[in-house]
Amino acid sequence: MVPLNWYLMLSAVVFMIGVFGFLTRRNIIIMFMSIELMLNAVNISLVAFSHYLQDMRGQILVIFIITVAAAEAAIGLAIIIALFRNKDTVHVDEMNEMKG
Amino acid sequence: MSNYLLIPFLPLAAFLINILFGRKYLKENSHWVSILAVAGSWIVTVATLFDVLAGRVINEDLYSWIVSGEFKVSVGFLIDQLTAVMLIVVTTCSTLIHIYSVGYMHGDKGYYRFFAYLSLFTFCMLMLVMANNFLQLYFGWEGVGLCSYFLIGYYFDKKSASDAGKKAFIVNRFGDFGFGLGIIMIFLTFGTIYYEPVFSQAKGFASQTINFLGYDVHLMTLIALLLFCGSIGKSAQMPLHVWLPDAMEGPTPVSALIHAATMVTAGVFLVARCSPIFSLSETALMIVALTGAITSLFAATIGLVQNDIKRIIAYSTISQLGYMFLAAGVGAYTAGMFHLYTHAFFKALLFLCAGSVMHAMSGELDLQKMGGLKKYMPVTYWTMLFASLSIAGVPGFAGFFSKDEILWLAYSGSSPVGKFVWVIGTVVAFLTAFYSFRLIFLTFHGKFRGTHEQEHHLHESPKAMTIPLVILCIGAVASGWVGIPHLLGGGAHFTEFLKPVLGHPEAHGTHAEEWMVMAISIIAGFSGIGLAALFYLVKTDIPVMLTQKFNAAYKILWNKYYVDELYSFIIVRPAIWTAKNILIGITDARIIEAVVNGVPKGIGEFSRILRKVQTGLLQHYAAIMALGVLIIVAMMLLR
Amino acid sequence: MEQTIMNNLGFPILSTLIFLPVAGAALLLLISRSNENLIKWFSLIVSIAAFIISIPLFAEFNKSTHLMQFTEKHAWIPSLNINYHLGIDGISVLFVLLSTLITILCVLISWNSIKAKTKEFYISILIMEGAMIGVFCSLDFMLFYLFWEAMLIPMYLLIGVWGGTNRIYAAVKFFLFTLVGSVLMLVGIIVLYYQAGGTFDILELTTKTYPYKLQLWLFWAFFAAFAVKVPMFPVHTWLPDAHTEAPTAGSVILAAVLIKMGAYGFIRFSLPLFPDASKAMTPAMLTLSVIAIIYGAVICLAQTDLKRLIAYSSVSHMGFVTLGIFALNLQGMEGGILQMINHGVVTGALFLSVGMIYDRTHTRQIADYGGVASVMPVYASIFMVFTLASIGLPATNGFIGEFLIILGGFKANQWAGVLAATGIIIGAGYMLWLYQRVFFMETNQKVAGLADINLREIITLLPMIILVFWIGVYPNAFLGFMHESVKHLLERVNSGGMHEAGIAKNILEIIK
Amino acid sequence: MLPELFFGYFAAVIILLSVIVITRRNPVHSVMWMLLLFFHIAGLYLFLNAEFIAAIQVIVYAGAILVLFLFVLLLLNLREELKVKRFVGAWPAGLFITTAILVIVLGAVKSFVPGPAGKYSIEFIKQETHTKALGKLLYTDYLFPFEIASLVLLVAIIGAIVLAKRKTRSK
Repeated sequence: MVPLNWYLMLSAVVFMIGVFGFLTRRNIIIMFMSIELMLNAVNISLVAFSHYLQDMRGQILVIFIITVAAAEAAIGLAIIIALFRNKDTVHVDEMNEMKG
Repeated sequence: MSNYLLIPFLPLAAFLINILFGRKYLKENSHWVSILAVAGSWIVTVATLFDVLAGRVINEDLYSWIVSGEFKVSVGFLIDQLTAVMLIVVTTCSTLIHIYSVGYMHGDKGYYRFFAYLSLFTFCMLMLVMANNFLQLYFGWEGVGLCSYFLIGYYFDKKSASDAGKKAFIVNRFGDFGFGLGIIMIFLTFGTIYYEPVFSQAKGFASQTINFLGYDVHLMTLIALLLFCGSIGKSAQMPLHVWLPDAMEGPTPVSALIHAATMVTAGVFLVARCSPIFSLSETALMIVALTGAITSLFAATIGLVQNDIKRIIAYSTISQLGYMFLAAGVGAYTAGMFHLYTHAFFKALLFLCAGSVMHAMSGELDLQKMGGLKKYMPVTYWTMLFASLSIAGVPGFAGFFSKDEILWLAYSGSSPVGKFVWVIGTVVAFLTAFYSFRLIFLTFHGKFRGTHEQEHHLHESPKAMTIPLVILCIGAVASGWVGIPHLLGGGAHFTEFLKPVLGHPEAHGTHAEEWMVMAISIIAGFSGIGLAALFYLVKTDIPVMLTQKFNAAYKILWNKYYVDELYSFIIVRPAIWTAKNILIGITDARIIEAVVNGVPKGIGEFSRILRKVQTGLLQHYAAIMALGVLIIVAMMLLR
Repeated sequence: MEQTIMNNLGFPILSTLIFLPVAGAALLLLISRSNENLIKWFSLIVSIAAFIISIPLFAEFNKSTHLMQFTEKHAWIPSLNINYHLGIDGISVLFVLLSTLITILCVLISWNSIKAKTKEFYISILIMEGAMIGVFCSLDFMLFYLFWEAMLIPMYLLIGVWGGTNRIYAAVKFFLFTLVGSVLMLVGIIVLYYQAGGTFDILELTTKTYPYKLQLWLFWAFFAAFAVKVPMFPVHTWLPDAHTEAPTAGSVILAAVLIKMGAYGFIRFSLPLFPDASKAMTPAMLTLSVIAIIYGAVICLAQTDLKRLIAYSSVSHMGFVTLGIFALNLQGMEGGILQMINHGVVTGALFLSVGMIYDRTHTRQIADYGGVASVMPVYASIFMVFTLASIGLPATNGFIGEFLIILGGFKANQWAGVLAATGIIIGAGYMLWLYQRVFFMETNQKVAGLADINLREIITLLPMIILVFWIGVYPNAFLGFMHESVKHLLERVNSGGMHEAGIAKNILEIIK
Repeated sequence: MLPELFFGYFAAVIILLSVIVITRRNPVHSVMWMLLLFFHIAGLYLFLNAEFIAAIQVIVYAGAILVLFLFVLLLLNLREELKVKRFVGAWPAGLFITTAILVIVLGAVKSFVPGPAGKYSIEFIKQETHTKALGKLLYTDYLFPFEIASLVLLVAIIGAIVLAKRKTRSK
C-alpha cells in the first residue's frame, strides 16, 4: 500500500515546479501552463485524500476545479489574445502598465 | 365694528393688484386702484376717529402669528387716541400724495410700480401704528423701511439712487438691531410683548436692575434705550441720520410721504407709544431729550449752507424730528405728537412744493440756479410760503402752536436738562426760520439764474399737483388750531384728546414765564426771517463774504460735519478690507485651507515614495506573494 | 423601549417615499438615452408622485404627540439586531416634505441646462431623493448610516460630472470632508452599540444614559460628522467650492437638504444621546455658531462670485441654526428647526434663481451683471422676494426663524444673542449690495437683451415664494408640528439639570 | 511491492514531465509534453480508484483545454520566441523561493495525520460504481454549487467572446 504522504509529496513537488515556472518564465502562455500544473498538483492531492479518507467530497471539489480551470483557460487565453493584439508581445516583463 | 380692518388691508389689496397686474394690464391706470384704496382707508379712518372720540378703544387679535412655548404673539390691532392721530396723519397725507403723484409721475415707465410701492408703504405704516404688540410694530417698522428702500432706489438705474436706498436700509438695520433686542428684553422681562400687559406691569419693574453683557444696568433704562435705538435709526437722529439726506434720491412725493410726514415720525410714535416705559427711566428720557436737541441743532446748521432744495428740507426734517424727541425727552409726549401732526402737513407741503418746483425746472435741484419763480408758479409760491411761515413758527400758523408748546414744556417741565434743551430749541427755531426763508427767497424772489432753456420751460404744475398743495396748505395753516393753548384762550383739545394714553406733564411756571417763552420764540422766528431777507433780498453779497471769512466753518457745514466720510472710514471700508484680506486671504486660504490641503498633500508625498514598490511587473508581484507564503508557512511550522 | 405610532395609512408610506424614486431611477435605465424628453417627463412624474404621496404626512400628522409616527419595523440583519425601522416625528416630518418638494424643482430647473448625460443626471437626482428621505426617516443607526453615506455618491457625481470647470477638485473635497466626518461617526455608532448592549435602535439608545466621559468622546465623534455637514466654522471650506462648482440642481439639493442633515443630526442624535456632554459643550458650540454667523457674513462682503456669495451666506445662516439648537431652549430650538426649513427654501430658491440667469449668461461673476432689473423685471421682483427673506424681513420666513433663534440665543447667553443680531445687519449689507450690483444701476452690455424668465421657471420658483410668505405670515402651520417633539427632546436634555418647564417668567430669575 | 513500483513510475514521470513542460523554449512543445503529463496524471487517478475523474482529466484537460492552448498558440507569432531568453533575469531568486517552500512543505508532510474515514469505502464504490456515487452526490448535496459552476462557465464563454472579439469601429 502506497502511503498517502507520497501522494502529498508528489503533489507538493509538482505544485512547486508550477510555481517556479510561473515566477521565472517570460512567456505568458507557459505561465498559464504553469498555473494548470499547479491546479493539477492540487487535484492529485485531493483525489488522493478522497481515496484515503473514503470520502467523495474531494473528487467533487476536483470536478469544480476542472470546471473553473476550463473557464479560466478560456478567459485567460482570450485576454492573451487581446493583449497580444494590442502589445504585440507575449512576454510579461515587457508589460508594466500598472507601474506606480 | 371690524371694518377698521379695511384701513390697512385696502392698500395691501391695491399693492397686490398693482404688482401682479400693473405691468401688463393696468399700466397708466394703476393710480386708480391705489387712490381708491387709500381714499377708502381715509374714509374708514375718519369713521374710526369718531368712534375713538366717543371713547371706544379697539384692542383685538386677528389671528395667532407665532407660538413657541411661552412666546405667543398675534396679528392684532389697537386703536386708541394715539393710533387715531397717527391714522389720520398717515391716511390724509397718503391720499393727498397719491393724488399729487398722478401728476408728478406722469409718463414714468415704472408708473404701476410706483403706485404699488406707495400702497405697500401705506399698508405697512398702518400696520405699524395699529399694532397691539411689539412684534407687529416691528413688522410694520421693517416694512416701511423696505418700502423706503424701494422708493429711494426707485430710479434704480442711477447708481446714486440705488446706493442711497441700500444705505437707508442698512443704517436702519443698525437701529433695528437695538430695537429687536429691546423687544427680546421686553419679552424676557414681562413674558409677553403685548402693549397692554407690558405697560401695566412696567411700574412693578421700576427699580429693577439686571446684568446685561456683564454690566449691571437699570432694567427700564436698558429697555427704553434699546427701543430708542430703533427710533434713532428710523427717525434719522444722530448718529444714524446719514441716510435721510441721501434718501432725497427718491421721487419727491416719496420724500414728502415717507421721509417727512409719516415713516420718519415712526420713531417719535414709538417713544410716545412706550411712554410708560420711558417715563420710568430718567436717564433714558434725558438721553432722548439731548439726542433730539443736539440733532436738531446739528441738522439746522447743516441746512444753513446747502444748495440742494430737497436736501435743505431733508435737514429741516431731521431738525424737526429732533424737536419732537426733545419734547418726548422732557416728558411732553403730547407736545411731541402735536408737533408730529402739524409737521406732517407743513413738511409734506414743503416737499410737494419743492417737487412742483423741480417739475417746472426739469429736475433741477440747485437753489443757485433758481430765482424769481414767483411769477411763473403762483400757487406753488403761496403754498410754500405758508408752509415756511408755519415751520418758522409765525403766530397763528400750525407750527407755532406745536413748537411753542414744546418750548414751554421744556422750559417749565421737571426734566433736569429742560432749560438747556429749551435754549437749544430756541436757537434752532431761529435757524429754522432763517434757512426756510433763505430757500423761499432764493427760489422765488430775485432774478432767474438758470439757463435760458429752463426759463422758457417754466410753468405752473397741473391740477393733480396743485390741488393737494392747496389742501395741505390749509392743513399747514389750520391744523394747529385744534391745540391752541389755554393761555391764548384755546381749549388745548389735542392735548386733552391724547391725555388718556400719554398723560401730560405738569408745567411748573407762571403765566408770565409762559408769555416770555412764547415771546422769545416769536422773536427768534421773526429775526430768522428778517436775517434771511437781509442776506438774500437786500444785501446779497453778505453770504458770499461770510462764506469767505469763515471758510473753515463753512467747509465743515457744507460737508455735513464729514459724518459720511467718518462712517466709510471706520465701518464700511474696514469691514470689506477685513473680509478680503484677513478672512479670505488669511483665515480661509492660509489657515483652514492649508490644513485641508496639507493633509492630502502629505499623504500624497508618502504614497509617491511608497508607489515605487509597484513595478507593474506581474512576476514581481507573484514573487512577493510566494515569498509571503514562504514566510507564513515557515512561521507556522517553526513556531 | 419607547412606543411608536404605527403607520395606519394602509400602505407603507415612508418606504414608498424612499423607494419610489429609486425604482424610478431603475426604470430610467430602461429608457433610451436619446429620448431625452421622455427621460425628463418621467423623472418629473416620479418626483411629483413622490411629493403627492408625501402630502398625507402633512395632513395626517398627529401634532399632539412626540412619538414616532408612520413607523414600519422589519428585521433586517437579525444576527446583529439591525432592523429596517422607519418613522418620523415633528422634527423630521418637515424635512421629508422639503426633500420631495425640492426634488421636483431640481428636475424642473435642470430641464434645459443639463445637456450631457441627461439620463445619468436624473438617475442621480432620484437616487439622491430616496437617500435623503431615508436619512430623515431612519430609526435604526445602521440604516441611517447607510442612507447617510448613500447620499454622498449621487452628490459626488452631480458635482463631479455636471459641475463647472474646477469640478473634480470640488467634488473630491466635498467627498473627503464629509467622509472623514462620517467615519468618525461610524466609530461612535459602534461604540454605542456595544455600550447599549447590542442595539442600533435609535429610540432605544436615546433612552439610556451613558457615562459622562464616554458621552464627551462620542459627542465629538458625532460632532465631526454633523459639523462638517452643517458646515460649522472651521470645517466650512468645502461648501463654497462645492456650491460654486455644482450644477444648479446640485447646489439646490446641497443647500436645501443636504446641509440640513448636519443640524438634523445634532437634534436627533447628539442632544438626546449625550445630554450631559451637549450641555457641557454648549459654550463651545455657541461660540462656533456665532463665529460662523459673523465670519460667514463678513466674508460675503468680499465675494465676487454669485454662487460663492450665497454659499458663504449659507455658512452664516447655518450658524443661526446651530445657535438656536444649542441655545437648548424651546424658542431657540424651534427657531433653529424652522430656520433650517427657511434656509432650505430661501437659499434653495436663490440658487435656483442664480441658475436661471446663469443659463442665460454663463457667468457667475457679479461684475458681469448690472441693471438686470430693467431687462428682466419679473425675475428681479422674484429675486427680491428671496433677498428679503434671506435678510429676515418680517412677513417672510427668514424673520420668524431668526427672531426665535436670537430670542432663544439671548436667553441662553446674552453675548450670543447680541452678536448673532449683528449678523443680521451684515446680512442686509451683503445681500442688498449683491442685489444692487446685479439688478440695479446701468444695464451691463453682457445682460442687455436677455429674455425674462419663462413660465416653467416661474412655476419652479412659485412654491418657494408661497412658502416664503406662508411661513412668514402664518408660521404656526409649521411650528405646530414641532412643539411636542421639541418639548420632549428638551426634557430629555435638561432632565437632571436645569429644567425647562418654567420658561423665563422673568429674566431676573434666570440671570441671577 | 507492485503498487509502490507503479506509483514510483508515475511519480517520476510526472515530475520529469513537469520540469520539461516549464523549460521548453517552444510553447508548442510544452503543450505536447503537457499532454503526456495529463495522461500520466489520469493514470494515477485510475490507480486511486477514480475512474470518472480520470476520464474527465483526459477529456476536459487533454481534450479541451490543451487544444485551446494550441489554437491560441497558432494565433500568435512564435518565430521570435525561439530566439529570445526563456527565463527572467532573476530566475535564481524564484528557484530559491520555490525550493525553500518545497523543503519546508516536504518536511511538514511527514507529520501529516489523516482524519477519520468516511462511508465511501472501496467496496461501497465497487458496489455502487464510481460514476454513480459521484453523480448522486453531485446532483443532490452539491446541486447548488453545480449550478453556479454552470453559470461560471456561461460567464466565461461570454467573457471570452467579448474579450477576444476584434473591436469593430462604428462608422
